[in-house]
Amino acid sequence: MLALFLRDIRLGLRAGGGVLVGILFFLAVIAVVPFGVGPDLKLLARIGAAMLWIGALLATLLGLDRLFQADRDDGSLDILIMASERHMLAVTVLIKCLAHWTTSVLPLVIASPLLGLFMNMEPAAIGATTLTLLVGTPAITLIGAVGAAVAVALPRGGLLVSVIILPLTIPVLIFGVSAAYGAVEDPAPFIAPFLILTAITLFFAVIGPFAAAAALKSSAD
Amino acid sequence: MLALFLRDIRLGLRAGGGVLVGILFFLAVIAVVPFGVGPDLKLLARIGAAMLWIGALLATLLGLDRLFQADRDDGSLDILIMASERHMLAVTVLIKCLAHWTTSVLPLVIASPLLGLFMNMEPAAIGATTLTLLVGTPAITLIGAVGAAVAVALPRGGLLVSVIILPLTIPVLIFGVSAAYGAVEDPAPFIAPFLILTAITLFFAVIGPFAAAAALKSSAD
Amino acid sequence: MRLVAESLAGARGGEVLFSGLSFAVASGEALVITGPNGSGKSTLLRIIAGLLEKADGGIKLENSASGFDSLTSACHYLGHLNGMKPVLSVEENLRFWQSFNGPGDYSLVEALERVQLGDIGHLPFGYLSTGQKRRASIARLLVSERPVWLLDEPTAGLDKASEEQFAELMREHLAKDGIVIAATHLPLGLDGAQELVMGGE
Amino acid sequence: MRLVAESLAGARGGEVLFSGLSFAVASGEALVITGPNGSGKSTLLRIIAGLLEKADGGIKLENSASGFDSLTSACHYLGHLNGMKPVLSVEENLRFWQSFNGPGDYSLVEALERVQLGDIGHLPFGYLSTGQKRRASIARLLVSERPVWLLDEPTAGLDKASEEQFAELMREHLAKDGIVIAATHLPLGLDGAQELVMGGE
Amino acid sequence: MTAHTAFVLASYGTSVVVLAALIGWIFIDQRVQRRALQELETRGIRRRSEVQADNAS
Amino acid sequence: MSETVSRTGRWVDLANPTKFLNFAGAVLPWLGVVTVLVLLAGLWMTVQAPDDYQQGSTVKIMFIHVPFAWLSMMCYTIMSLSALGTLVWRHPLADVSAKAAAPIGAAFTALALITGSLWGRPMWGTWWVWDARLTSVFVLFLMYLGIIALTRAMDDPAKSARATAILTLVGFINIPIIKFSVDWWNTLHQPASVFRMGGPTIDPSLLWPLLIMAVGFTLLFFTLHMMAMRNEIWRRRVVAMRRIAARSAERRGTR
Ligand code: HEM
Ligand SMILES: Nc1ncnc2c1ncn2[C@@H]1O[C@H](COP(=O)(O)OP(=O)(O)OP(=O)(O)O)[C@@H](O)[C@H]1O
Ligand SMILES: Nc1ncnc2c1ncn2[C@@H]1O[C@H](COP(=O)(O)OP(=O)(O)OP(=O)(O)O)[C@@H](O)[C@H]1O
Ligand SMILES: [Mg+2]
Ligand SMILES: [Mg+2]
Repeated sequence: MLALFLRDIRLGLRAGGGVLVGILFFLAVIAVVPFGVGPDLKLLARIGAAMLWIGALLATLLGLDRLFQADRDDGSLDILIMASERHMLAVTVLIKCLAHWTTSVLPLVIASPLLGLFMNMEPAAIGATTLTLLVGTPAITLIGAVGAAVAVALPRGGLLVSVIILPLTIPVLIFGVSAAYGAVEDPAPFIAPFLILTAITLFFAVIGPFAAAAALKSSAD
Repeated sequence: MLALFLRDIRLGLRAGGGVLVGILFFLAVIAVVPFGVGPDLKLLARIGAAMLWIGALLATLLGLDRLFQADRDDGSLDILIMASERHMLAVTVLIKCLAHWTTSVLPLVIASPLLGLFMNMEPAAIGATTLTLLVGTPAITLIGAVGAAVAVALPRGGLLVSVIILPLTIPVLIFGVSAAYGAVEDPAPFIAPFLILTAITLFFAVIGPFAAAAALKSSAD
Repeated sequence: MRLVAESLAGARGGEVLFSGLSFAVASGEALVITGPNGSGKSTLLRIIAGLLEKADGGIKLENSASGFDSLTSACHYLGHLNGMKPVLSVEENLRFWQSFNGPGDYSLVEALERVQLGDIGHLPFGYLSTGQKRRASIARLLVSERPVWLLDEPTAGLDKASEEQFAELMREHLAKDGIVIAATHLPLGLDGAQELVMGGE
Repeated sequence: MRLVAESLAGARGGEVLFSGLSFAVASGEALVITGPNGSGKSTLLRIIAGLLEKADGGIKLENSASGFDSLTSACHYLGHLNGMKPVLSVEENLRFWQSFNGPGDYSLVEALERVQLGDIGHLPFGYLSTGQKRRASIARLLVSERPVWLLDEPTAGLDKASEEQFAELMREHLAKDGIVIAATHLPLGLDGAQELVMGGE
Repeated sequence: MTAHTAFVLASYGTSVVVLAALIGWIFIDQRVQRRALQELETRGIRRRSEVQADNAS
Repeated sequence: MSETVSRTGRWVDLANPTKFLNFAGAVLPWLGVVTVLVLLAGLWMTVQAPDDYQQGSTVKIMFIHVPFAWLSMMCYTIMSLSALGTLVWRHPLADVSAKAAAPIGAAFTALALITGSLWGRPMWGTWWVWDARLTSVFVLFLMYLGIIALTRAMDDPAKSARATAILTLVGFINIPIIKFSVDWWNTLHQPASVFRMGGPTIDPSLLWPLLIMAVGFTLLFFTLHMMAMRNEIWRRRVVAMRRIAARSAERRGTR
């Protein structure tokens, strides 16, 4: 299992520019928003957390559709599926998601404090947003894995996978953003939405891999 | 050449689920935004143009990296390159970009007025945004094509590609958004950024295919 | 150990390709599947591997060796695709499959030696020639232990010498009480193998 | 028409695979390239096709037929990959290549008939079996006209009957003053072909 | 008041249009499939499952 | 599907597509007639119903808006049950039911959105707000369309069946969110007033037409669903027969 994790990490770093594409896209999102809302720094600070979350959500979608497709195209997927008695397929999926998250999403989370500065956010808000991103983005990857598995047989699933995933990620976004706000604005709570966010991630850490594994198994032909 | 265009259109539609998916994708992206920034209609109207542009950028990037890779993986690319005496390779690239744009981006441009309504934008802003999208998104596809071609040539060059290519798309995004704002907000100009946007697209319509063709030719091995 | 199929049927896209197929292969025996293109050889192998639903009938492994409870878990499947990543080196690829599928009779270095790739294990898999790629994926069968080998046109692209080498590997596997089931158009050099001719309705 | 190579050298990843290779193939003649895995057969074919830079020497087509000015434009290349899209039907794939590469002696329907795929042209290419896929890509050679055919292990995966059929197609092409250059491990059934053995240093 | 009536009429109107389109599509689809089945049957093609068990249609 | 079938109590018989076709052929004419009658009665009662003292004549929109909203959720529930049927019992009709229901559900959801919007303009002064109820219905609409796109994107029904089923089930989370969104978040939208603990709070003069219309549209849904399922079964037969025709022709050619 560690071997699979290492292999996928290596592939992610060596083959694709996944890491940087994500960060740069993220940067593009953050760079464009000020043009929209104008130079009003207060307003920027207010929507900062939301924009970071939306940017991270959209950046995660990049490359997610190839999560299983690449393995299918070179025949590895068959062997991974056949090994499902030694390594439960759901666990295999979970490991692959972890590797994808580590190579493509974690860099975003690490870059987000810097972008928070660009958006003129307060330190507390930046910290809270980074924390919620760290806790919440795995859920997006896990939901995405279901979409990627469902569409694995389609050679160009990019848009379709995103369409399938996006509606399901909305709760993650809602609670992520509201926890981030809760940390700065007084009446709003931080702990409650943060715990719900954690719960969502844990929930999808259980449900996602099983659903994706079922979809993968039925995709073999 | 028409045959190539039709083939790529067909591939895009059949494998990805059709035009509907492009529009759906946009709908999903836009539906996500209010969850992040909250249901404040004024604010939504202000960031509307920026969000539409970001959605379009994402849709263009999704799948663009496979523009030539898919052809390389099944061997078609060799044959396309060998035919470069009958059909100049740069023209082939241009046609492929056109097909990609038509299947993945054009539906978004067509759907954008509807989404503008959802975002509570003014009619003038909606019209301006649609117009800038129509004129500006081809540039993103063309820039991306260069990146995709370089990535095919250097299987481990992914990082390089994103560093070189994505920053180039940011000016497109910025001029696009500021032109869209120029149309509604008074002090900001519309014509100037719009003309620059047009110039960028034309520039890359000439440079992009040649650069991509050169990269592809050297990629064959 | 015996692999037994009883009136097995296979379908593709809703259409039955073969039905009423019965055979039994015991330890140390080989089954060679032949037949024209499109007769369902690959389909049959994928059904045995558990990658495709059978349309009807049954297939099972009797008295299987310890550790291999189900048929699927006892099988190595070598299809048309090699299951290797072009950007990783041959050794990295094999080391991954070894730790994923469990160890076998051969170490990594020995396996590479056996398929004559000893000195190019450090090259990225994508740089190999067709035959070398195929040999590298044959090495995957050696680094993890599985009693049943399912081979789909294993020798496509191999030169004469490698073909002979591979026949030797299969004979060794059979001598260790293994089972080999191979779909092929080319003679494999296995004496005394059962032959199953498909598509001869 | 004559295809002439003079002291040609090919390199892969900075390493010279062969050098000083000279041969000449005239209209109506075939050249069969053999040799062990990794000896550079595919490399040579890709150099002739213009897909790879030669390391040294020269190769050209003399007195070429009208309309085929350069060597590359006179070549059909059939590599290991089929160059077809799995989601499009066989007919759609072939029709695309026909209109992209220009017409040939056979119409689409005739070409499909010649490779015995007449009635499954409407199926998506991805649904075909290995041998059927290979036959479909052989049909690509028929729908557009090119005097020189470069074939890399063309018969891998074909059954006996299709192999014979394909030999017949090659003989026809030669009879029409074409040139066939094929890298292979299997006998192709071409009498009187020149043979070039690689890697025999 | 009249303005309100316009909204009521508009909502009933769109409902009728959308439902009519849905129903129309289903009827057209029905005609197409029936025709195709009849055409195939006159060509004498039978499904294998009509001979054996009927599964997965 | 499951509803129609369990009402007859012979669902084991109907498991077979051929039997289902016969059953549908016998039942559909009657079902159609009853649907038309109930809908006509509902419309007549709608016209007769008094205007609301607060909302004026716009309250008439309720008689279609609310049934459409209910049906949009019911249809997704039926699709989820069918998805279970596909995944757990591998029932051949379950996938047909899910695939046939999706476009109908999408149409009803679109109508709930449109009529709600048309009601919101005079009542709330805006066509659209991004509140929890409205947005979750909008997300439901997106999911219908996503499912339709997925079923159309794969040409092999056997392959798309399980994929779509999994997606449908994962998306079911949205249904409770829609239902309880008015309770969990404060929104502009009306809280439940018909199906709630302690009985309905609507005036009977409005409740009755609403219920009759709801029954009428539900019947309409089942009629259309059954017809669409029949079409789908036929479509699959046509595809299978075309393939067989092609294959047997090929065999003849090869020999
Ligand atoms: C686009 C806008 C709208 C959407 C998407 C929408 C959606 C829904 C949904 C999903 C239900 C069913 C709730 C349930 O069964 O618990 C519902 C019921 C209802 N809606 Fe709307 N609605 C919209 C606008 C409006 C407006 C503007 C009004 C009136 C001012 C309204 C009044 C009602 C009423 C009275 C019910 C019945 C509640 C009950 O008895 O349970 N809706 N709507
Ligand atoms: N994914 C698929 N969907 C539908 N039909 C398929 C699919 N894959 C294969 N088929 C069909 O099933 C039949 C058998 O294919 P299979 O690959 O088993 O043949 P094979 O005996 O291995 O042939 P070959 O010798 O060419 O490898 C072929 O007619 C093919 O068209
Ligand atoms: N892209 C590449 N980069 C570097 N080296 C390569 C590349 N492709 C092939 N090689 C090396 O070049 C050599 C010759 O490869 P080639 O494919 O020409 O062999 P071949 O004669 O066709 O063998 P086979 O019979 O296996 O097809 C091999 O040793 C291979 O490792
Ligand atoms: Mg096969
Ligand atoms: Mg070779």
